[in-house]
Amino acid sequence: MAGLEVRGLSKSFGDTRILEEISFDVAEGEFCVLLGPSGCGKTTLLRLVAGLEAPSTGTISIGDKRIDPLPPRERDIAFVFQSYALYPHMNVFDNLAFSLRLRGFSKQEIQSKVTEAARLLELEAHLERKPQELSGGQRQRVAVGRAIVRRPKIFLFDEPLSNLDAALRAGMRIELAQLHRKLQATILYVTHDQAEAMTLGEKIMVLDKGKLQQMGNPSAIYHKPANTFVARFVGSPQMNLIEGKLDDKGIVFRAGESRIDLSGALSGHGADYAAKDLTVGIRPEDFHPTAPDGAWIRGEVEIVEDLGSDKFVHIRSGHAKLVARIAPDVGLNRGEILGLAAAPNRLHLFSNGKRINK
Amino acid sequence: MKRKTFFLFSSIAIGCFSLLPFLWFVLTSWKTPSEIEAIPPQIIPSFYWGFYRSALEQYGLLRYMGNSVIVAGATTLFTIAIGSLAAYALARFRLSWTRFYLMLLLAISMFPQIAVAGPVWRILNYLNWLNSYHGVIAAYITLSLPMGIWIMTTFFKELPYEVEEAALVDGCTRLQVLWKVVLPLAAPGLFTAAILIFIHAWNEFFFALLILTNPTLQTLPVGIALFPGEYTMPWGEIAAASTMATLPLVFLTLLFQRRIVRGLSAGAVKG
Amino acid sequence: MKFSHKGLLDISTLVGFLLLSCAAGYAQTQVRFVTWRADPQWVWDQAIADFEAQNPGIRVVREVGPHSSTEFHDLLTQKLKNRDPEVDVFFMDVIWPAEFAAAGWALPLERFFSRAEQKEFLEAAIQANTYQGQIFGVPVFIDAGLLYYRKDLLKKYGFSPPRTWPELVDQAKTILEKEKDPQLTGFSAQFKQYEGLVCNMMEYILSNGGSLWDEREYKSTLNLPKAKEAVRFVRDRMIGEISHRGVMAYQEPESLALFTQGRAIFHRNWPYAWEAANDPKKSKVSGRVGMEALPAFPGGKSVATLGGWQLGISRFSRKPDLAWKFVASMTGKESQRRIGLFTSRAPTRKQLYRDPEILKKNPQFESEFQTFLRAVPRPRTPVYIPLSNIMQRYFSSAVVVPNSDLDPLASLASRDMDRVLDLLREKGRP
Amino acid sequence: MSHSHRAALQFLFPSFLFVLVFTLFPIVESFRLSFYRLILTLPWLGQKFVGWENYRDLLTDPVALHSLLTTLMFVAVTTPLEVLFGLGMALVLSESFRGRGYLRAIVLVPWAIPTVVSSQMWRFIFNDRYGLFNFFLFGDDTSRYLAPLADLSLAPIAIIVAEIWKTSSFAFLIILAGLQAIPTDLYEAASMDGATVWQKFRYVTLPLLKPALLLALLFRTIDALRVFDLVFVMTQGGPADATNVLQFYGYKKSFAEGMIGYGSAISVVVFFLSLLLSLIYIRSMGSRMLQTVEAR
Repeated sequence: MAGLEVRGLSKSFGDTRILEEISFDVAEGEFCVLLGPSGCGKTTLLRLVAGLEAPSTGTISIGDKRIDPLPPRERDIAFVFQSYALYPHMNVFDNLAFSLRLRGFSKQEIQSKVTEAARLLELEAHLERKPQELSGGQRQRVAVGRAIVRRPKIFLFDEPLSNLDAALRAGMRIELAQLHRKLQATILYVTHDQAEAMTLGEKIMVLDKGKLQQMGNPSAIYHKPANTFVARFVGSPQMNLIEGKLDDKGIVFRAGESRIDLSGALSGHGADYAAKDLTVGIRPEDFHPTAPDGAWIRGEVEIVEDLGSDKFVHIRSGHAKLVARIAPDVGLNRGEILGLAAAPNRLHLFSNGKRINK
Repeated sequence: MKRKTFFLFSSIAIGCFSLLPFLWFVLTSWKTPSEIEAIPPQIIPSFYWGFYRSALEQYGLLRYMGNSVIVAGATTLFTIAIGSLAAYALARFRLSWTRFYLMLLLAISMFPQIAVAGPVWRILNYLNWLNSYHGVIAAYITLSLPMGIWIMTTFFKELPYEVEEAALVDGCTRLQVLWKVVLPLAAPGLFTAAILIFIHAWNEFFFALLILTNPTLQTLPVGIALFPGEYTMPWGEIAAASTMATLPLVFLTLLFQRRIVRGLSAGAVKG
Repeated sequence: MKFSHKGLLDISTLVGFLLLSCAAGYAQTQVRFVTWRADPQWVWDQAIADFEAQNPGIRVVREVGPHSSTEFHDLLTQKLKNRDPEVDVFFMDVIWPAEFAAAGWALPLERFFSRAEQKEFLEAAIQANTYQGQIFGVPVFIDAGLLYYRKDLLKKYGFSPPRTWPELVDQAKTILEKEKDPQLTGFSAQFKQYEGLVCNMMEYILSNGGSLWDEREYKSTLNLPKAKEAVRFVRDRMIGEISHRGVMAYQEPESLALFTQGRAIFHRNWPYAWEAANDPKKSKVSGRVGMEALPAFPGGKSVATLGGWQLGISRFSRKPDLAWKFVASMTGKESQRRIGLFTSRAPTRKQLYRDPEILKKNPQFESEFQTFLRAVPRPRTPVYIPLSNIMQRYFSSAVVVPNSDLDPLASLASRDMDRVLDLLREKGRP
Repeated sequence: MSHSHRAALQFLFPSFLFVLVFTLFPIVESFRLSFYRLILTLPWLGQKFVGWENYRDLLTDPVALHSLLTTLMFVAVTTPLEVLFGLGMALVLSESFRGRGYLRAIVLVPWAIPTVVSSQMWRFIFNDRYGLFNFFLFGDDTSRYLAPLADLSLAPIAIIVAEIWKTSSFAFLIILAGLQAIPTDLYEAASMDGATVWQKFRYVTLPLLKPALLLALLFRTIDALRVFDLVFVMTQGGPADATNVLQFYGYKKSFAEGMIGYGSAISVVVFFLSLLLSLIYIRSMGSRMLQTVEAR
């Protein structure tokens, strides 16, 4: 087994640039998630790695070997498609055995490898069935099974859970995580679901508009988003982003009626951004209610969402709409005026979309 | 109900229009020689089988049928083989010139045979392929390729592409993808194309007339067209032979009506 | 590049297999004979069996072509254009020897077929096989236009067989008037647009002292008064007054059927019709049929178009001597006798018309003989087919429309014919 | 050359070989030969370059002009009628009633019959003595029997009837497929809006069916231009050339008379005529058709 190394990868269709200068590594045995909204180019990136598309520029290597000139069959990778792409005319066993047969494995080897994969994925009872006789979850397992029988160098997953219903998706997520642990496989996994990315990924790459926005472990992505895109994309409900201006002294941030003291967050760099436009980000769970007087932000309660475990308050402050998580036992009514504040180290500051605080 | 009677009436009219003329010919095949020439015509035949016997024995109908089966069968087989290669490429590679090729195929499918007949004849002559099965089969493959390719391309395009990509990643070459994944999946489409190509080749007359002058190699349409002799007009034998030549086709049509409708309209009217 | 050729290889193997299975092997000493299916079959089988018995080790392979002159012509000329060495001997319609000779497809037979031997055959038939002074075929049987009529009806009204065309029309009109049978028509012949139309029309034109074209000047003569007069007569009187309009779509079988069903008083056809018309199984008028030479126009001479089939030898044959042996056997006295006795065809050897056994079986030969002696072949030229097509077109349009103006049609046809005939003048080749 | 170019080339090559050898090359060759005088039965005249002479002759050849006219007339009469018949049949057979499947199959029978067979069949039906046609029109009154194939004005009609019978079912097929592609909720919506049967046909069916009708019309036009079997079997071009069509005339010139140069000129004219039609066709329908078959 070996890791994946991508350098300067670009892809255009005609005049449309799909991917621009992407470089990254996936270490051996690492579970790497490629996260991004639909249309960001993440599936294209996966297909480039698989060899289903040819890159415009850049190189792809596994270990020390360049694979980008090779046709897919010579790259030793497995691909799990969003639609599963099972062979409809073959039963489960044949679906699993297909790639092994193409590679000329003996009958016994195929039998033992397929049985092993089927056991691992609890498919033994369905080996004789055709794909259309299986449930969505079972098909998904077969698709995964087809990838693992071969023990390829790299596994590529293209939103494999997106066609499952919510309950099944959560279950499969855990199973995939366990599978990864058992197989110690190198995985590149594409999803637009940030929850999936956070639970599965050892490393997350956030992609938008064909560009790599941020790369790091889940905690770094969540707690230190590199730009407003990542900040907004990761986390649910979304991070509150408040646009405003820093005062001449570089201490107080104003946006409408809100006044936020950034001296703690900027820790001395305030002067660099004095009198400039800034964006302040605060995650809903980082707000804490205070008395309306002297609060950073004051707003009128519009909707209270009670999810049982959590309570989210949507407030309007001037033109800005904000969301805050409050303790489930706090009672609030529509129209009430609420004051909010947050710890300085929980603030995310962005200038021109880029993070400026540590 | 007015509407209901209207539909009943028009259905009967359509049925009669389509079936009666041919039925008349079928009835003719069972008439005796004097019944055929009866004036005014006699409708109900006395179910005389003599014309079938003489069509088979004297006019060599079986030989014509055998030739037609060989020619139409081989044409179908080769057109599907060659055409499916092309159709797969056309369905999966979007290149500027593949588009042009599709249009070229469409255009040449419309040329009357006479536009190419002379030189085709000379090419076959040069190859010494006149009066041979392979000569007429080669001409027929050319005739049926455009239609076959268009129909198969339509069917191929409807297949889920990801399954083919999965096969590529699983270790198939393009040709293996075609052979092991696309063709089994497109089997219904191939079958439809095959029926249409077969019927087309079974019925073709112009090139058969040109290429097959040797009666031991001639196909049914040529045989039937040339049944009349210098001093004879064997209507009974012609009717008998026509009935037997048409039966397989009517059978195919009745059996695969849906597929034929779908195949002929493939790509044509959708969208 | 890496690309598996395995699949393609399978396909090409299959192609190869098919091609191989199509190519049949041929044995060595064969005479290949391109013929059509003649009735009755056994006469020909016997002739071939005789030849094979006399020449041990040699096998005659028959390739049976379509039984229609035009289609048979296409089959044969394709083989000959192809210089197909597999063809040794072939049947020729009477109008082809010139074409085959000029194109260099037929072998001149001088060294086999002596003048003395030629004298044994009917002159008209020999003449038809002669082109540029050389002979290219041996006639097997002869055809000539004859007039068939209903003996009973003519007798009933006290007519003797007509000598002139107007007489025929008048007789027919009288009979039709008196018989009052709506099913009955006066005359049945072949007026469809095909080669037979030329044969029919030639008989009228020549018996009026006209001609189709001048073979010396290479000029069409169809627009001369005599020719036009004959055509007009056919249109206005033969068809206009005494025939069913359907004759314009009739070839031999349909026109004969009309006669044998008792629905026509007069009928023009070839000798074969005699037997068919007198066969009680096929004919309602059997025993009531008379036969005569065709009428002429007043002051003209009766003309019968010569038809019939010949045997020729391919110039591309690898064994012309053997081929000649076969031709000689097929046209020998024994074979010719069998033709005279057992087919409804007329033999070409003159002496058979004095053979008592044959005359006993076919008494009509005696009267036919005079017609055969005088029968006129259609002009011999390598461009006969295009000329014939022009004439067919002209005759058909001339007779189909009742009141058309003949002059422009005739001059148009003449112009087209002259264009074709002009080709013969080129390069000093007559 | 990119990978996909190469792969596409390899897959297309076998079919292209056939197209090249048996279609493209022959067209070029016909074009070349049309500038020569080459007569098979007069070999000593050789192959002589004559420039545009064959084409000039063609322009003054009344038979060629007449057969061109006959062909165009044949196309102009048969195709609209076939489409009309096809439309009628498709409208009836798109309703659901018992036995519809059988009736649809029956309608396809004429389409499946070899043209040669249907030609012999109609030749028999139009027989002047014992044909069904006369019996149908005049019953026992044989004195009124017509000879359609011997009549200057009836013979073309006979050919047209035979053609319409044989090919209306093809138009039916195309139009039926078009009808089935119209979503039924449109009719339901039109009913809610208070449309009558006629209004539904006029404002829903007809506009949405236009592509299918156009397609059927064009397909039939192109096919009717190729008419040969019917003429060969039924009339051999007669009487008086009333049914002589271009394809039959070209066949006669090239293959019966051996006039290769002149025959080639006819081929070229026929080629350009059909090319013109197919270009019109491709312009009006091509991109629509491409969409349904082209690569993703």
